[in-house]
Amino acid sequence: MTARTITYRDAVHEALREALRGDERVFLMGEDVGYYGGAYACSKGLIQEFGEERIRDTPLSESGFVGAGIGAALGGMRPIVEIMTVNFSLLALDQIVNNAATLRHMSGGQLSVPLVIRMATGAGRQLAAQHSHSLECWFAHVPGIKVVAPATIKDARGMLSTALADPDPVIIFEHATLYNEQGELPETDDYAMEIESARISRAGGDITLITYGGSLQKTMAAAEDLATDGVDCEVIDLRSLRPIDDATIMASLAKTHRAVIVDEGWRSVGLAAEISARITEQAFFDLDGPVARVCSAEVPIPYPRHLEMAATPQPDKIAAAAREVLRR
Amino acid sequence: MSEFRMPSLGADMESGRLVEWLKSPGTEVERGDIIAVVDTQKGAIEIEVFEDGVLEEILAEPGEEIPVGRTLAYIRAPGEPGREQRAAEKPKPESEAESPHTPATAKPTPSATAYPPSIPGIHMTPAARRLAAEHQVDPSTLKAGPDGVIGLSEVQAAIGAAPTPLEARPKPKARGIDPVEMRRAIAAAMMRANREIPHYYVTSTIDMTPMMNWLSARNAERAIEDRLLYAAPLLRAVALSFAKFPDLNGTFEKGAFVPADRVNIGMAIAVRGCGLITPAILDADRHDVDTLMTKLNDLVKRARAGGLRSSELSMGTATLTNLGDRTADGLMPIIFPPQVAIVGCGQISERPWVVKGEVVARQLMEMTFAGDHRASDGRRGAQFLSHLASLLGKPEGL
Amino acid sequence: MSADNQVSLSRAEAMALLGQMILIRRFEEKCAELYSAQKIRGFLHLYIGEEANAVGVMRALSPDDAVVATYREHGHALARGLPPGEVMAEMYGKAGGSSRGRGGSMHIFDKKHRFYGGNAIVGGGLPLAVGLALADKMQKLNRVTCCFFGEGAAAEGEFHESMNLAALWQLPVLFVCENNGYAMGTGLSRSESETSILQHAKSYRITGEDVDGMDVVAVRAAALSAVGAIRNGGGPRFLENKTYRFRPHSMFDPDLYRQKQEIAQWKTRGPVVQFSKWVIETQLLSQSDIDGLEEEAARTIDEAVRYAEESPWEPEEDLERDVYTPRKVEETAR
Amino acid sequence: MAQEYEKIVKDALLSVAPDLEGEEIVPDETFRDQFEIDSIDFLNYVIGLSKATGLDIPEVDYPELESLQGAVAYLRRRKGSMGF
Repeated sequence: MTARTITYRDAVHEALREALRGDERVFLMGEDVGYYGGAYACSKGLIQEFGEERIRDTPLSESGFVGAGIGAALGGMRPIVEIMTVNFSLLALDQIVNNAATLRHMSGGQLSVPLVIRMATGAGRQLAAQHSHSLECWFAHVPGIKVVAPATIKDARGMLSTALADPDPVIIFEHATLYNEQGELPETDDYAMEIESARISRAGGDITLITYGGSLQKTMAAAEDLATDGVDCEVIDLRSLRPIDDATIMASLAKTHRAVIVDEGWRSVGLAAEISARITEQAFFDLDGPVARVCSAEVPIPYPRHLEMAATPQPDKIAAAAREVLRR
Repeated sequence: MSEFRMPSLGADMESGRLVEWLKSPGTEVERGDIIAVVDTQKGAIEIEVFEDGVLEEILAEPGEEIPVGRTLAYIRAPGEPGREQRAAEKPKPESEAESPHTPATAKPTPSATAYPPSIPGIHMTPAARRLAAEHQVDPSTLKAGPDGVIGLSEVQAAIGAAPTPLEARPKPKARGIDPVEMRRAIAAAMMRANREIPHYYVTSTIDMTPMMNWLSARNAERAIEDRLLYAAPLLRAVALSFAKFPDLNGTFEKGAFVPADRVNIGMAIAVRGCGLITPAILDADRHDVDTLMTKLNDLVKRARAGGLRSSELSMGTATLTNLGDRTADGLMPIIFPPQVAIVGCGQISERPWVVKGEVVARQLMEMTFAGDHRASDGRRGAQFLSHLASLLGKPEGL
Repeated sequence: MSADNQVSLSRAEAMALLGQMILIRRFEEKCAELYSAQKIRGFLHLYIGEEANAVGVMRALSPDDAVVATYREHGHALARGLPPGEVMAEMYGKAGGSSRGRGGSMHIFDKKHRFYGGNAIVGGGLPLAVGLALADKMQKLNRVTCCFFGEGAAAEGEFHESMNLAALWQLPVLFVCENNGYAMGTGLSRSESETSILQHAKSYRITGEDVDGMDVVAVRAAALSAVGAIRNGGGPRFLENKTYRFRPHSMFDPDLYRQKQEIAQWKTRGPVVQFSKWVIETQLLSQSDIDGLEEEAARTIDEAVRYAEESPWEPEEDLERDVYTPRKVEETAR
Repeated sequence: MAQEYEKIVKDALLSVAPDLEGEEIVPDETFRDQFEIDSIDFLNYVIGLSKATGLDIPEVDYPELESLQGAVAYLRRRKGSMGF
């Protein structure tokens, strides 16, 4: 099998293009997805290929066009709605939480909402406190939607088509620092990746580092560092934030007995807290130490580079947390 | 006749205060008529009837606080004959309201009782508790790590289990004996002995007077540093006895006794603050008493200072544990696995003893032989003790 | 009621309009009774007084069209033709309800009738309607999505976003604002700087008209005209129906914010009273016709209550059913 | 003088049990009871005392050496005011 080197952005672009080509019902809608080419250039050139109907620039009306996406999904379409960043998605929370997530259950199973929402998330580009947050957990909190976080080129390429095939709403979080990342993508006829399980990104026996999205690479770097000390880390990329793949986490804990959770969201009441609770519930007697969390500092993400770095998880903090759990 | 009850106007309404009746008894009412006003937490609300008829009887007075569901009045349907007075009905508690849900019974929570409970003051990780339970290790016998925590590694050390690769890696160690490690090793060995070895015990009281007299005479001629302790001839006698009873000298491995081809007697040596260690004096049966005394002295020093050799710790074929002066009269020793025998000696003390029909004061010592019943029987142990006693009775022959 | 209307209204149509309004009125009254008796719980927002709006507009829609309504939607559900028993069972929370009892009075859904709720977030249904219409337009289906909402929704951002999108993309939506004058207890003049909701719509270049929401014939006529324009590709249309609810906002509302005199005045123009009087005067219908409609409504409601009473509760084991689409259903659907 | 005897005794004891450095010694309690001193330790302690003082100490005197107080008294008795 041959592989080619592409960027995360290109992987998203390819996935969009493939989806638009493969299904007439699919259309892309959002702010500046058309002639601008997407805020992160993921949809560059698509409006020329597919036209204004299917590459639909919207006014700055997050609630309006997300709600329209839900309605269009009810009406038989397969919309992909792009929200420029997670911070802007708060303007559409009503539609996501009160409609997309509820309609199936509240209608007694009559309706389903086959909608895909993509949005950029996370810090790392000095965009300060209204463009840098990681609010994945807000959405992962809500039953009725699925939440995924492609951390790799393969997932960026493969998760979209699976999400589109899903009869329920799926939110895809793309960490904004990943778009320029390059990586190998093996050539295949079918890039589709399933979207409900976690992946072991690195196998090891001493400690489990659990993470997702933009923190995966930092966690892998920490694992490399720890390896030079003879610590053999297992790294889990959650991939799916709702549902959470408990089985993979608990199987790893049964082996390593120790866990550090790395989450760019804030520590209080977040995803890391959720995973820690699940470990306590399901793997208590496997634990050989407290579960540690490496999260973002409890501050709005600041603008200067050094403060932004200090506010978010970094490899050295992850490695230090791991050493503490290992009692070393 | 139907009952007109205090209506429920919201799930959060529990009662209402009757403000006024807008119709008086005997008047006709129509479905939809407002017949009363009720004050609620949210303000006054007009209350309607849902049928036609005559307001027959009013059961509540303005100003009364009335729970939801309680009858306020009776309404007689058109054509229905009037009825005599009725006693006011007891209020109907709201909890009787029909509920779609059967009360959920508490689900049994996963039981933690399968594992030993946490011990106050001891920080033991859940995984360590489970492992300890699986290997029947009493958590109170475990020593915590330097950070005060008993983790998997501490339990693994105690049970002698293969540690995880992490713990197997050498760690920088302080010089000398690590009391934690030592306690773990003892715990692990004794746990295994108690778990695996069916012990039997035979006991004799031995007159050590000849021995002590012989030693005193001998030591009196010698410089202090050349003097002997009775431990040395005792060790020689024990070593010679094991040489004579090869079926008690050896190890029990993979379900069978394996006789040893030499006599290496493990000596239980107390290390202050740490516990017992049992390094062996190799080929103890081949050394004379003076040499054994030297070796014993050397062994004790090295045991205390942490300079023992691995062969001394691993090659014992039987063990001698000697309580020594001013301790206790006797003990029931536990075999050091995989060995199959141990001799335990209490203190020597002057006690009454019958010699040729007369009670005399003698230096007596209780000796206990513990044997592994898988390898030998009590009778064999008794023969061993008898032989040992005869050797100790003729110290000059040692 | 104008003479024009008389000409265009057949006897059958008059029977249908009056029959539906009577059914809704009696159904709502029954609901109030059942609520007081604790058979119906949660919030209960009655439509009494506003029946002409749902009934008049629905007469202009075809079964292929879609309806998005509010939490005061029992009347719309009945006018749309949902089985009254299922609507009543939904009020009870029974498994035989339109939404298996999960939604209750505020969330009646029926996919067969393209009845998309039952939305209890004020303004939340408007973007959905825009999306349903967008889907129709993109699939080149000549269908209309009719969206009901109250005047309170005009203060929400979603109202303005939806007006803009529908006009911008020329989507086939019929917006029907049921302006009953009060957002719960806050009068329109106390919440809007521009009290004409139609003006808001017009500012987005949406064509519309003010309608007497107490006159079922006027509502029907306005809806027919608007739907016709939409079907002809005219883009969205807007109706602002001036109406009034005779009952408080919900059952547990002491109605502190309105004058009794005001209510009494509106009641004289009540849609059932007004239309009944008119059909008698114009001899379109007789009193015995009306009595027959009342009897039929009573029978229908009795049956609906019996159906609701007999309907089982959804078993607790099914609590988590339909949070997500079951896997096997999903696979057969593909 | 007593302080010097006490130092000799303590040194002898510490030479066989260095881990007792810094421990409080109860003067009239036996070392055996206080510090788990066994017979081999005791023998070496006596050897230490003997070497430090030049005294030949017969076995029969051993019991007198079992506590700090006893040992100091024994040394004073045996050494008198000979001094060092």
